Amino acid sequence: MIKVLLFGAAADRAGTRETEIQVDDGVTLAELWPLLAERHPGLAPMRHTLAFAVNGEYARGDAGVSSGDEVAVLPPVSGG
Amino acid sequence: MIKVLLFGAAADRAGTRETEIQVDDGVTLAELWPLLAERHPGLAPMRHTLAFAVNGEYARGDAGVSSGDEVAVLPPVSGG
Amino acid sequence: MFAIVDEPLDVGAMIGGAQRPDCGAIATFVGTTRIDEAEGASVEYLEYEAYRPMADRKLEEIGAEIEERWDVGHVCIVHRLGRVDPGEASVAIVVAAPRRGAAFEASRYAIERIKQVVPIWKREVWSDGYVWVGSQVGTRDKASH
Amino acid sequence: MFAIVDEPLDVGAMIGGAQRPDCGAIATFVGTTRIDEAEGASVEYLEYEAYRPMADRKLEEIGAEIEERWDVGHVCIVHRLGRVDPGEASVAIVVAAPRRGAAFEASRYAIERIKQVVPIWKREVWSDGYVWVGSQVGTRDKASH
Repeated sequence: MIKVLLFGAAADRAGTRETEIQVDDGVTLAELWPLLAERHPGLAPMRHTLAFAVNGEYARGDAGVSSGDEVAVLPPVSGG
Repeated sequence: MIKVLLFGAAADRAGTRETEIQVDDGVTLAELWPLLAERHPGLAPMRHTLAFAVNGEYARGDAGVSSGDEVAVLPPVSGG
Repeated sequence: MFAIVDEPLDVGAMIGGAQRPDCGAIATFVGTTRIDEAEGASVEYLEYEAYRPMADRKLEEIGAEIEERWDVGHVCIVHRLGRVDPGEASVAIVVAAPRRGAAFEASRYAIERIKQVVPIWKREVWSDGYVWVGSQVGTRDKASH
Repeated sequence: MFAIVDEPLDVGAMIGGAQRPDCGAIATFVGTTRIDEAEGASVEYLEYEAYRPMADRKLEEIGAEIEERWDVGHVCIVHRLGRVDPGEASVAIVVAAPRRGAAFEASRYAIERIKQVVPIWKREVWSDGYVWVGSQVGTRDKASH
């Protein structure tokens, strides 16, 4: 089970700030995305704007994730 | 009579912060300088580093000064 | 020296903490809520959220980057979360350095990096709806532009 | 907004006075006394003097130059005179602007201009004598370099 955190506009479009997804070990972020977008269709149009973090560090689509990992869905940051 | 104010290193070298010089009306700053340097020889070696103000505004050597004017002898500024 | 907080920022205290006898310059940047106006509506406040503790760690990384690049004596960055009203400070950056060039450059670098890499998001709450800055997602008509 | 004072500077209050709902950025520069060291001696304090009211007027002119060149909402410059101990502030510049680029550039411009045109002078008082900065006049052996 992977914990997925959503922030800002992504949480807004998904309608939730946190969800869990059951995956096979070794799945990549790119493979995780369709599962998430299917569950939260409002996210789908944001795809090209989003970044991801795995366990608190930026990660690319080819990064692998395993059960117990924390994935964060990060819209363009706008601090300051 | 012209009031001459001296600041910083110039006051230090002259040994005074203020003096008065009797001049003919229409004398220039450049003409005033030898009178001042003669009276305060410690100033003489500073000549090329000094700027001058007449009545509170920077002035060049060809600026005329008249009785009642205030001339300030300004070493390189070092505020901040 | 690097913090994410829920309370108003005390910039004076941050500057006081940066005053050191081995430094001659302190450059400070404070980001404040500006009332933007458009088509009869205006921003009423900003609301910030963060992904913690990643955001805390990214602030520390920016501090480390600055210490690598410039000769600085002290770097302090504090970002506020939650509602920040007009004129109030959302972020304060204080850099003390022996010389002013480094202080200016480092403080500027810090705010640019914060806007690039720190997982913090702001929502503009307008009189006619809200919009997530950078995503153009929200409830204002203009948000879909 | 432009002042030359004999007391310690309250930079926090200056920043508080710059927080405005039409500005999103406040850039601040504070110059502090740095302990310089050389050949076994060190700076104990700085002492500033000014040609007033010319110095006051020059500060105001710098403010006017800034308002001509940049879109700023608030400019405040305060310079202290007399003895300024290590770590203490001799000058504080606070610029608020709608956008941060203008605030950064204007605050930097202000300190550079102060160092060019404002008739203020500082004397470094070392453990072994003093030197007028910029003139190399003083009682230290090194002053005649």
